[in-house]
Amino acid sequence: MNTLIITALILAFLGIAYQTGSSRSRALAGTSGRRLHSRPSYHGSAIAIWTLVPLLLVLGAWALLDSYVIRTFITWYLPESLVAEGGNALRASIARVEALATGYGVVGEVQEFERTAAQAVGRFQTTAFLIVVAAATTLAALGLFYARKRITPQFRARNEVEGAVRLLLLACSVVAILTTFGIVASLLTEAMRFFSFVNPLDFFFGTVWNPRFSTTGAGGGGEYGLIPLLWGTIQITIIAILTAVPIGLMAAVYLSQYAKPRVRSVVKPLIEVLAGIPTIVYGFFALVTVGPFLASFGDAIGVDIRATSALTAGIVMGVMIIPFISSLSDDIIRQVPTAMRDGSLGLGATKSETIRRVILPAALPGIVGAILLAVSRAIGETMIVVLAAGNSPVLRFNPFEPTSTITVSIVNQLTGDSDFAGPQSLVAFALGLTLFVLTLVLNVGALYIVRRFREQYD
Amino acid sequence: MANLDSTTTASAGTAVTAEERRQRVKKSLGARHRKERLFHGLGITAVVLALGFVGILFYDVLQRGLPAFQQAQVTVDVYFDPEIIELGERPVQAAGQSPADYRAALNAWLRDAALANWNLVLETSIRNIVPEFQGSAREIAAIIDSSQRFVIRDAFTNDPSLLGQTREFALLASANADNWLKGTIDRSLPDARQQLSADARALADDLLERGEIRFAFASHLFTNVDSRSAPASAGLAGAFMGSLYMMLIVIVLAVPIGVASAVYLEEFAPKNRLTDVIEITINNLAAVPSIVFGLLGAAVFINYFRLPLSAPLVGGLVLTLMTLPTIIIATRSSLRAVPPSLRQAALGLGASRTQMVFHHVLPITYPGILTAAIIGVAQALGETAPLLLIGMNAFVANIPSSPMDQASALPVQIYLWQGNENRNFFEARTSAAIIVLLGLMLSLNAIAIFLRSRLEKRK
Amino acid sequence: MNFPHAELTPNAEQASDHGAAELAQRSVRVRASDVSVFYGAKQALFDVSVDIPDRAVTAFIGPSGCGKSTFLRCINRMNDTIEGARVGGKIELDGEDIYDPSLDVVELRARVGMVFQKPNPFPKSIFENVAYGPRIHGLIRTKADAEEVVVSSLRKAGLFNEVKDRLHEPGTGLSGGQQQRLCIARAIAVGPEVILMDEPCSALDPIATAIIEELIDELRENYTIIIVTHSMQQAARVSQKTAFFHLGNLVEEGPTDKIFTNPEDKRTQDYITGRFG
Amino acid sequence: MNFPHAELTPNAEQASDHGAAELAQRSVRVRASDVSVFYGAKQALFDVSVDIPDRAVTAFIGPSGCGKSTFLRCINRMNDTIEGARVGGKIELDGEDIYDPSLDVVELRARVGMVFQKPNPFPKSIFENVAYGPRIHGLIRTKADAEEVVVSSLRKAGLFNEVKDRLHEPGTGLSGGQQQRLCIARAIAVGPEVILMDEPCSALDPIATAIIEELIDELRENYTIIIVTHSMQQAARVSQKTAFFHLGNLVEEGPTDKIFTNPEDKRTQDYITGRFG
Amino acid sequence: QSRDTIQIAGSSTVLPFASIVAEEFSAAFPDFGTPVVGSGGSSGGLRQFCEGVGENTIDIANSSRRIRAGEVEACNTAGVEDIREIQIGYDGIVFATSVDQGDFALEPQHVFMAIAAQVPQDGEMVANPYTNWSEIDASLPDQAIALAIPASNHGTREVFEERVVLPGCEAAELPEMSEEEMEAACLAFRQDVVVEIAGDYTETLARLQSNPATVGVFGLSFYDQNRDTLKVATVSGVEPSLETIASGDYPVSRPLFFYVKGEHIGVIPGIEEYVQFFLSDQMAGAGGALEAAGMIPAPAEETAAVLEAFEGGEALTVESLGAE
Ligand SMILES: Nc1ncnc2c1ncn2[C@@H]1O[C@H](COP(=O)(O)OP(=O)(O)OP(=O)(O)O)[C@@H](O)[C@H]1O
Ligand SMILES: Nc1ncnc2c1ncn2[C@@H]1O[C@H](COP(=O)(O)OP(=O)(O)OP(=O)(O)O)[C@@H](O)[C@H]1O
Ligand SMILES: [Mg+2]
Ligand SMILES: [Mg+2]
Repeated sequence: MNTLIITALILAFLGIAYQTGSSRSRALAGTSGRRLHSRPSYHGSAIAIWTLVPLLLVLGAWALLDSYVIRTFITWYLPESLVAEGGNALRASIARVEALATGYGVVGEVQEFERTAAQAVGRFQTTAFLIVVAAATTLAALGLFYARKRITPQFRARNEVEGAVRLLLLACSVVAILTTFGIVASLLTEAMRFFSFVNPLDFFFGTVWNPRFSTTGAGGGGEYGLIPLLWGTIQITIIAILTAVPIGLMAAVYLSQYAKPRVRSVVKPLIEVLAGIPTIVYGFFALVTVGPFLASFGDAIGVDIRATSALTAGIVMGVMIIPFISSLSDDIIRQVPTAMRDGSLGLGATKSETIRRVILPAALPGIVGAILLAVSRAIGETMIVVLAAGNSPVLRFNPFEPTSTITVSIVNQLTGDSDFAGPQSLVAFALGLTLFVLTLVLNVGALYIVRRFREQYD
Repeated sequence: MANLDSTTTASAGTAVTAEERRQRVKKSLGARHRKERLFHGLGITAVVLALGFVGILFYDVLQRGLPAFQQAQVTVDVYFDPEIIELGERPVQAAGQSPADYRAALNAWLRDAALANWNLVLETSIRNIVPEFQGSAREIAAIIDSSQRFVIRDAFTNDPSLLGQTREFALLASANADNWLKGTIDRSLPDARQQLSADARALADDLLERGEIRFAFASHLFTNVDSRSAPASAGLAGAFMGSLYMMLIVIVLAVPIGVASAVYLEEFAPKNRLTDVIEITINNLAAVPSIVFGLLGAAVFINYFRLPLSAPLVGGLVLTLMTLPTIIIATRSSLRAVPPSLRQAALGLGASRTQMVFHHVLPITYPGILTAAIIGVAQALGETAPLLLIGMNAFVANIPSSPMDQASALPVQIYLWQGNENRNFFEARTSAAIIVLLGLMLSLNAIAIFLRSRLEKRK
Repeated sequence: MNFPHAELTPNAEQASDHGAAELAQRSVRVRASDVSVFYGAKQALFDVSVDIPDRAVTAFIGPSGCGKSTFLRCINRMNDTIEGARVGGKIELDGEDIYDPSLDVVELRARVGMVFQKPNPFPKSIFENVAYGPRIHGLIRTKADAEEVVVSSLRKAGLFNEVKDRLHEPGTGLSGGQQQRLCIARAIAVGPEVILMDEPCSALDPIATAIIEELIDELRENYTIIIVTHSMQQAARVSQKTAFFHLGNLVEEGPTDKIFTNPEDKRTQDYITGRFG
Repeated sequence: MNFPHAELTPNAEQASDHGAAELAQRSVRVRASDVSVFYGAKQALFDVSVDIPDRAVTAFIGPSGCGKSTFLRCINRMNDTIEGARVGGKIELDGEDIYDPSLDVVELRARVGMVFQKPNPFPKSIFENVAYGPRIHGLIRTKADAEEVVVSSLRKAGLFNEVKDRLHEPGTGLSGGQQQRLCIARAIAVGPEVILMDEPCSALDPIATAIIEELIDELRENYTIIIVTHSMQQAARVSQKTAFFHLGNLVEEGPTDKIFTNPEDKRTQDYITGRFG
Repeated sequence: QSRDTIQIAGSSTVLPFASIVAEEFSAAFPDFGTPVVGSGGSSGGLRQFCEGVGENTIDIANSSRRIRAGEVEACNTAGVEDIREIQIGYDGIVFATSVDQGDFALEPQHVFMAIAAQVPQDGEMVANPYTNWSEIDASLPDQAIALAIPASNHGTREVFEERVVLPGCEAAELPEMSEEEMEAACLAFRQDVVVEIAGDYTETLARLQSNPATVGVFGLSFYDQNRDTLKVATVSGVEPSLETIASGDYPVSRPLFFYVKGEHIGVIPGIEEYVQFFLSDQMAGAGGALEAAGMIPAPAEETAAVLEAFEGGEALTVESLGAE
């Protein structure tokens, strides 16, 4: 009902405002004989903006305050003893009153004060709603009249509407910044709490990761050295890159330089399917298929490869990021001016010589940018490593052995059974922050490289 | 000029004569062409490898998951024995009765119905089929999925007139019986290592032989919600709907916001520090591990904005933030591909920048934007980690009817099932869930490709 | 070796009808005073001052990179769209400073239309291509209005007969010359006072070029036209006034026949005699 | 209006030294017979037959889109790199059919070098740009070899003095004219017999153009040069033989001074007198 | 409209039991929605539990360990003061190998000798020299040592250390040293043969399949469901089973809990009923549904006491925790 009225209100104002704007501007154009600066529809939209913004502001404010006001109102009708006591009982009786007021009814005896309160609330809600609607209507009407008065043939309604559109677009792109702020803020306080338990130096330079389960309760216990996790992350990322770069790059080269357009149009989306597969599926694939395969392969050639190891996780992660590298590189390689390619072919170079010596070097900065994006993606990947790397946060250099990464430790520490108020789980936030900074540095680097690359052609 | 000429000819001549040069070029050719073929071969290998991974992945998942789409079902004539089901009339709402009071009365009746011995109803019905079976009630219960008693109960509460009647039901066999009959568990193992007792196994075999147990398409996989107590009846409906809601939210929020930011950055933003910061921020967000978005979601949407726990709404919002960078980056690159001549044509005619963007640039970028949206939504659809922190990695036994209801999601369901101890049974189910997820993803892609070709044709 | 140009240039002959005297009669439509343009730190144009006469064709010639396009783009402020471009000096259209902050650039561009080197029709139907401009400027309301504008513009651009049966097919499906005429029709449809053309024929074949040149000759009855061209022959054929640019400077300007027969500056002479360029 | 070209073209004068008689003495280096080219279904060249004389500059002129570049690219089979391009007819280099399947296109391109319209140095150092060709063809083995080839090629291209101090800086940092000379040096370094140039000066300013033209004049002592140009003046200045293309047909060919003073075909006449193009 | 389903989160060990109860609860109480049971570990559950009071916080946190004093403090500062502790039963922890391997009759000492980084030899601590179980004790199979133990984020790890490693360490008679050094020496594991599993038991199982010689640590219910591939080891001569664990004969088990937010009782419908239903005989009691699912029921009188304390509104405080 209320939503219906409000929707009707909004639609009515929208229609009236728009109509006013467009017809008035048209009429003015007719009488004054001057050409309108903006088309009537812009005048209409401008007025609609002036009308709807105050309207929505009032309604929005009410939506935020509504329940708080009603609850406060109910407490006036409740016995003082109950209000003074507060807590559960109060909340429960407020809920009962609200249930009565909405006509939903409650189970059991209805007390007198509850009944009166409910009736009062019913009346109050109606009045409050009417007041809000009246206020919204008045403001909207004021906005409408103000905007209407401004209409002249010269009035730049289009510029105003476009200004509003631009503002909206800007607001959208600021979401990314807000998200970043949000992330930093939500990580920082908790990370600081962690550092009140553990010396940052021990964290950043420690070589042992063993956030032991403290049997004695909160606090203390364990070592929180970042280095093994960092190394694990780097190791897996390197393996992933070693898997993905040759395959991805060669695929990109093939698709952009050798393949017929038809082949390309089929193969490219097929490879891109790899990017859309949920990481958990990769995790499984690693755990039940790739890992055992690598282990038995290792047996066959006499190398001890563990089923879950840096190698397993790295290879599967590499498969996942192949399309990142192949698709991006494909685009970048195709951006290399054909003049460059023709120059080399014209000198008598073979296709592969041209690719290796001219095209790839020319596209290199862009490819590096693509790889860096893939790297950050690999660094941030969790699920594959959780399932495939074997969770062994020990500083080891053999890729056939299990390892662990920062992201895995974040998940483990955050979702395990350890004390959430203790360093065992707070460390996750410090790890998150570290990772954030790590990828930030990578991305600034990527941006720098991409910038330089762009300058090269023009 | 002549001077320069003679010296240069001489210097060129010192190294090689034309003929000699030609010979040298000829000599190097063999090796160069071999390298060329090798390089070409490497390219093909790379493509084949990449496609091979796609193929293996699909083969692997299909091969594991397909059996789960078949399930053993027992056809039973159930007699609603009034002796066992001792229940009064189903209450009706009296005039003037408050809705709350009516609900209380109805609930009391339903609770009584719940407490009736439905297992016994089932047991007698089974014994009617195999009168010679001498085993205990336990054995019979062991081969019927424990949720099935609710199936007949619900049939009864919906239609109390069934009392004293007989009706045929196709009941799900239990997970263990299904394993046994399908042979996913080694039939030669000794009793101690079997999940079913010898009697129960014999009963299952007997029923199969009589044709009372048949393998049927496991449609409940799509209509039921998850279940812990009755594994065989566990389905994906709840998770599927949860994922669907989140997808809708991502489409409704992330796509417009992402496209709007991309448009702003590419078409309007002055090149200044702020734009640089936004650009780096966006690229960086693309790399932030997804679980961090979960932390953010918990802090912002749940603790600050007080949105409900486990709700697809919150999940959708978190995934929106997570996929925004992907959509922005992809959209920007397709905006960049719009030829400048088109922009100039519009501006030259006196279109404003906004008009240029909305009338000319965006319409021809639709296919690219569509691709961007698909990539983003696909990423959101497959994400698990951030849902962990906003209560969505939960066991939810309801199909959500709105984005504010508690729900699970497909990848979460996969995660929960893969950890289920009834491994023989859930191994296939997990893969089946993956197949459903991949199916959703591929149909999304197919729709995109279809739309894209339509849009491109329209041009 | 002798170039037999003089004997074989009937168009040039015809062009010379509009001599200095005739030009002087015409009012000045666009007046540029001391226009300088910078791209970032690089100065592309140095204190250019020139008057553009009404209802005549003015040609800008000069070697590549001399700033012809840059100057042309100043006249409808298309340079605003280039990151880092700054314009100094003053350009007046009918006595109004077009760089006045209170002036709406959109309005300006409606008055000063532009046709580009490469035909760039919108990927829409022929009809929509032409109707677009009038529509955004609020010049048409009804469908009939639109039809009228489209037909008359296409007619003026000499394209109507060729496309009348396929007005609703995409404009991108036309041949190069047709596309360029479509672009001219599109520009005309807005009802501009000045039309700027930046090498409008350089992507066209000779036959299409000839048609466009004829069209320009007709259009000058109603519009002020400025054309940039790298072909001196073309300048001689179509223009009444010519301005010669070199390395960002306006070296010489004047009636076309004077510039081509009796240039004052050594550089102009060198250029038109083919010593460079 | 009179074009004072004839009086003001000393280069053209000089070019006319190489008359028909002189050309006839030279042996034929490249002979094309009935060459047709198709891009997909579209035929871009129709039965072109022409002989290219040794150690002379042959110019291809004609309006835009007439197939000059297409024909040029046939001569070192650069058309092979274009999807859907098919070549019919026969082209012989020193009597050898270059479309013979047994012929190695890599070897051919080492013998027939190419310089493009827009200077396209590789994003490598100047030194590497020049050494690239000889290196891939196995012509240089030692560092000293490389240095010798690079220096002598840069000298021949008249660039050495300008860049000798920065041989290891990127070639993309040079000015347009220098870049184009670098591309010429790069082509020379492989020791080609024929050099193809597709509008090598169209992106350059007049001064750079003059330098390149001078260079071409020097190079023809040792190389067979074919140049595509849209500037008749340039053709007149640098070439000894000229071929005029129109709409995919070779309309007329012959000694440059003949083509420019006494063309046989009406279309040639129209074109060189500026009636179109 | 306020939330009308109970929201639960926490330990993944308790998750299956809580899910079963949730399902049965909604079947038995049609007026309440099915509770939503989230996982995320005891820590994650308690973290959400202690975010504060209100609809957007959970009502119940499952935990496979007791809440810690620090967590109670954090709860209290966030306004959650009425924390009711419910102990629901025990989780048995077993050692198992692949079914085709030798029989293990483990003693705590064996495990310690296999797992420790350093072992005592002639009164000295030396780097662990054992590569084969039979080297530790002739009664053990002649099989390479490999162990898959829970990672330190698992509650099971604590039990494993407390009930197996530390007793084993004591029995191994380490040379004289300070208590701290002693604990460190006891709990320092070698990295070459030990794999720490951070995920769930399926991962441990996968590990056993890839290296069949591995001895893995599982929950009793998991072993029970996978008897076709797993073979259980006895500890101190006792075979793990519901009976031996409930009676306390089998040493390795841990209590399971959940914590109820008192403030939500009466606001969110059904919390009280849920707790009562959970502790009822048909669920947590002997022979109940949870026993069938692998939880070891607590003795009836213990359960009764817990329920009484809950209904009496007995809230947990930092002091009451510290007192133990
Ligand atoms: N967007 C730009 N940024 C930087 N410099 C520019 C830009 N556009 C043009 N220039 C430079 O300004 C100068 C004049 O360029 P302009 O395009 O006006 O020349 P033009 O006379 O039109 O040449 P052309 O005949 O090749 O079109 C040139 O040196 C050019 O490099
Ligand atoms: N890759 C291609 N695909 C299809 N058609 C082409 C291709 N390249 C050229 N053409 C067409 O072939 C014809 C001849 O083109 P070509 O490039 O040879 O002309 P040109 O004489 O070099 O012109 P310009 O002076 O503009 O360079 C033109 O009509 C052109 O549109
Ligand atoms: Mg220009
Ligand atoms: Mg060309």
